[in-house]
Amino acid sequence: MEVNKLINSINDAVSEVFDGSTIMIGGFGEAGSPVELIHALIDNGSRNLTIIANNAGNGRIGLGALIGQRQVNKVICSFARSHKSITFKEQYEKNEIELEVVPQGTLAERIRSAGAGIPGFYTATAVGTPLANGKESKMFDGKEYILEKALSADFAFVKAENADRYGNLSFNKTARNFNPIMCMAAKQTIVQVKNFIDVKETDPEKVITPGIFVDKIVEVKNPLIETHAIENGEVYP
Amino acid sequence: MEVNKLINSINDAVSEVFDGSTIMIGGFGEAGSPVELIHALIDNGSRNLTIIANNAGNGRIGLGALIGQRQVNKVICSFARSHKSITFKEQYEKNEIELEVVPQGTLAERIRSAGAGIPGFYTATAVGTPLANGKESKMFDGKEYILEKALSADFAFVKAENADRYGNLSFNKTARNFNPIMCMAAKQTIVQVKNFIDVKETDPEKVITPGIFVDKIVEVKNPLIETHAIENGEVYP
Amino acid sequence: MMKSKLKTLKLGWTRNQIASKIANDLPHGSYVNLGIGMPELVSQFVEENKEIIYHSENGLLGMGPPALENEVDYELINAGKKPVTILPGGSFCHHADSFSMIRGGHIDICVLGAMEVSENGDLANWTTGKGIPAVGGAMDLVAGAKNIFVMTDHLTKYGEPKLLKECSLPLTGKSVVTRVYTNYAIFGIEKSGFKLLEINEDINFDYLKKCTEGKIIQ
Amino acid sequence: MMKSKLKTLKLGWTRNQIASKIANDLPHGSYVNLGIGMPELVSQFVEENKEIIYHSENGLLGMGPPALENEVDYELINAGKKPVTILPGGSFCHHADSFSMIRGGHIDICVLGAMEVSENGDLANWTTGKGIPAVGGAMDLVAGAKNIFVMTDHLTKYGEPKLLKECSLPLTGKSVVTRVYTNYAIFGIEKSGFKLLEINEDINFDYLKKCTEGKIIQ
Repeated sequence: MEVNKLINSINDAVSEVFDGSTIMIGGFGEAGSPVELIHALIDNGSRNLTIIANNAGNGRIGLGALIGQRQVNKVICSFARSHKSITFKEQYEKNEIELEVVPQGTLAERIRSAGAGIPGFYTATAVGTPLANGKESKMFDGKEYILEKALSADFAFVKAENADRYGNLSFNKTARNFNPIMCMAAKQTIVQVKNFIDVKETDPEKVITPGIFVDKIVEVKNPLIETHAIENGEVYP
Repeated sequence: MEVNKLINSINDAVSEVFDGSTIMIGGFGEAGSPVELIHALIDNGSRNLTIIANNAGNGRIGLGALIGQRQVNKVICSFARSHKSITFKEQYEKNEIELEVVPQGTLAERIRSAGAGIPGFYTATAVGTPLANGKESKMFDGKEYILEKALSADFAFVKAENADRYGNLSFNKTARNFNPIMCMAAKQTIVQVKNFIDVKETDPEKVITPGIFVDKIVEVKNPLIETHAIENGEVYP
Repeated sequence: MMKSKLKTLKLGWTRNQIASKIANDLPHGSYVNLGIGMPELVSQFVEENKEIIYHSENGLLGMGPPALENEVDYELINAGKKPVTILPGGSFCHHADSFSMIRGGHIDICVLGAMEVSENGDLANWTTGKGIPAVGGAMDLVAGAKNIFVMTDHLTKYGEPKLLKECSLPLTGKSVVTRVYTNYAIFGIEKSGFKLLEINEDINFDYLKKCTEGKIIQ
Repeated sequence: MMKSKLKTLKLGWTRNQIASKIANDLPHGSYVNLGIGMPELVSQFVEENKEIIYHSENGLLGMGPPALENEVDYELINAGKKPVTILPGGSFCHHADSFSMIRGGHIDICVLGAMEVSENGDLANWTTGKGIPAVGGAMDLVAGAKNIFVMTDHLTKYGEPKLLKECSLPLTGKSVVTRVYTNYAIFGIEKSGFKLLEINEDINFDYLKKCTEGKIIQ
C-alpha cells in the first residue's frame, strides 16, 4: 500500500469543513489564492466561518464570494481595504462581519509559530500603536516587545504549483507567500495543485513544503485568473 | 558596479574575527561543517572565543583543533559527547572550558529567532527537566512552557555547495542543517562554498539562503572529508 | 500656529526630484524596501554605478522593474499587487522568511510615505481612524528595517504641516523614522527634533519653520 | 523491593521481536522518528503492505536504509551521524524547519530508548548526571511528537527495574511517554500507572510485578 493524498473530487476534498470552522486561506492578492477550493466551500455551504488570510477577498469570486454568501463571521487579516474588496466592505460597514487586524509580519509569524509548536513569541512590531492594546509587553535588553500568540486553524486551503502523492509541494513565484506556513498550522491542510507529478520528479533539495504538512491534494489544472475574472464581472456561484 | 561578495583569500575572509568573538559554526557532525574556515581561524589566532554549534568537534581538525589550540572559552551546543570528541573532553574534565547544553531544537529555534528579530519565544521542550532551571515559565491553554531567548553571534561560519556573487546559497543534502539559520543570526556571515556559480545559474525558486543573509564567500573546491581525515590521524595545524 | 491659513503651493522639489535625492542616499549593495505609492519612484533614479537589491515583503528579493504587458504573470507581483519582474540573482521565499528579513534587521533601508511624522521619529501612515483599518506590512517594516526614510509632501493637501511635535493619528511605530525627505527639505531625526540636512533653494528658512510644527534644528 | 537480587536473565522477547511488535503498531502512512540505537531496528520489521515515512531530525524526511558502501555520502547522514539514503519523495530541510515538524506535533510517533520511565510517563534517557551532559534532540522529541514509544530492556544490566514510581535520574520530559515496549511486556501509560497491554508468554504476572517498581494496571 502506498501513501497517496490525492483526492479526485474537489467537493470531497472540503467535505469535512463544518459550521464554525476556522480556515486559513493562502495567497497574497491573487497570487497563490486557492479560488477553486473556496468555491467548493461555497457549494459545501458551511457557515459561521472564521477566515485567516492576508486580504478579505476581491470582487464576487473566491473569498469575496464566500463572504458575499454570508458564510463568514470573522476575518483575521492584515489588509481588508482594497477598491476591489466589495463584499467585505458592504458587511463591515453594516457591522455584519467582524475584523481582526494583524500586522502582516506578525500574522505570518503567528501562523508559523502555531505550526512550529511555539505558543507565543515577542516582537517589536506594533509596540506603541493601537494594535498593541491589551497585549502583554516585556523588556529585552532595554527595548520593549509585545507578546503575540500562535494562530492555528481547523483547515488550511492552499494553492500550489506541483505536488506528488506524499504532498510535497512547490509554488509558482510570489504565489508561495502564506501557503507554506499555513500548511504547517492547520489540523487539516487541503491543497489545490496545478500539476500532480510523479514522485520520481520530486527533487529532495527543492521541496518547499514537505508532505508531512499536507493532508489532501486535489488537481485544478486551469485555475481561474482573478484579474481576468473580475474584469469580466464573473460571479460565483 | 556589481555586488560581489567573493573574497579571494580564506585568511582575509576571517580577518575581522577578534578576541572574545562569539562565532556560530554550521554543520551537524561532519555534514556541512566549514572545516577550512575554522582552520583559517586557527591561523588568525583569535582567542577567548565562544562557539555556538551542534557539536564540540571531532579529532584534531576543524572545531576539535580550534579547541585543541585553546582558542575557545565556551561552547554552546546540544551534544558535546562523542567518542571522537577528544579535545573538548580533555579540557572539560579539567574545568578548562565552559559548556552550555541546549536541546537541539531549542538551539535551532533560538538561532532562527535571532535572525528573525524575535528576542524570545515559549517552548514546551525541557519543561520539568534540569535544563529549565532558572528559566521563566508561562501557561498557555493550561500547559506550561518556558521562555527561551534569541541566540546571536558576531560571526557565522558556514559551508555551502553553491553560491553566486550575491551570496545566494544552496546546500548538499543533510549538510543544510544549521547553516541557513546561522546565516541569519550573525552580524557577519562567512561562507565557504564548493562551487562559486554565475548568477545566471541561480534558480530563484531554489535558493535556500538568500544573499541578504551572507556577507563574504570564499571558494573551497575540495574540502577535507572529516571521516577520512580522522581515520588518517590528520592534525591541524 | 496658523495651520489652516497655509496655502498648498507646489513649491520646492518635484516628486521625481525627491525620489532622486533618496536614490542618491542609497548605498551601493544595500537591501531596500520601497513602500507602495510615491516611494516606488525611487528606483528609477539610482545611478548606473551602483547596485541596489529590492525586497518586496510578499516574498521577493531582487525585484526588477514593473512587468511589461508581455511579461505579466499574475503570480509574480509586488507588495502593491502589481505585476513585476525578478532580476538575475533574485529569489522567492514564504511570508515568514520574508518578514524575518524585515524584523531581523536585514533590510538596510525602507522608504515609506507618511500622514504624520513627529519630531522624535514617530510615524503615522496606516489609518486616519476612519473606514476599514488596514495595516499591511507597515508596522513590521518600521519596527524592523535598519533605516526608515519617509518620503512625503511637506504639507497635507489642506496645507497643514505633516511634521509635528506629536502625531495626532494612530501610530505605525514609535521613534522609528531616521530621515524625512519632503518637497521643501531633508531632515534627519535627532533626539531634539528634525535636524535640517538640506533645504530647497526656493524655500526660505522662516517659511520652512512656519510649515513645520515640530522643532527644527539647524 | 529486592532490586539487587533479580538476575539479568535474557528472558522474554528478543530485541528483534520487540522491534517487530513496535513495527506492527505503526499505522500506514505515519511519520515516525526512530531514536539512535535499539529503536533503529524497528524499520526492518514493517510489513510490506504499509508505508512509513521516517524523519531524521537533522533535516531529512523520507529517510531510507543505511547507505551501502558504494552509496556513502558523508553529507547524507542520519541523526546518529551514520551515512543513510533518501527514498523517492523524501526531502531535506534546515534544522529550524526540521524541529518545527517535531515541536509542532507533526511527527506521529517517536521511538526512543530509556534509562528510566515512571508510572506517570516521565522519561529519563539523556544523562546519568556523570560525564559530559549531552542532550541532542531528545527533549524536543519527547515534548513534541504526538506519541512517545519507549523501547527498552525491562531491567538494567544490573537487574534493576527501569519502570519506576518516580525517575531518579534527570528527566528528559515530564508525562511524555505514551507506550512502553520491553522484553517482558507492553504497557500503555495511564494516569494510574503502567497499563498492561501484552505480556510475553514466558513471563508470569507475579514475576513481572517483581521486576517493575511502578504500579501495573491489568
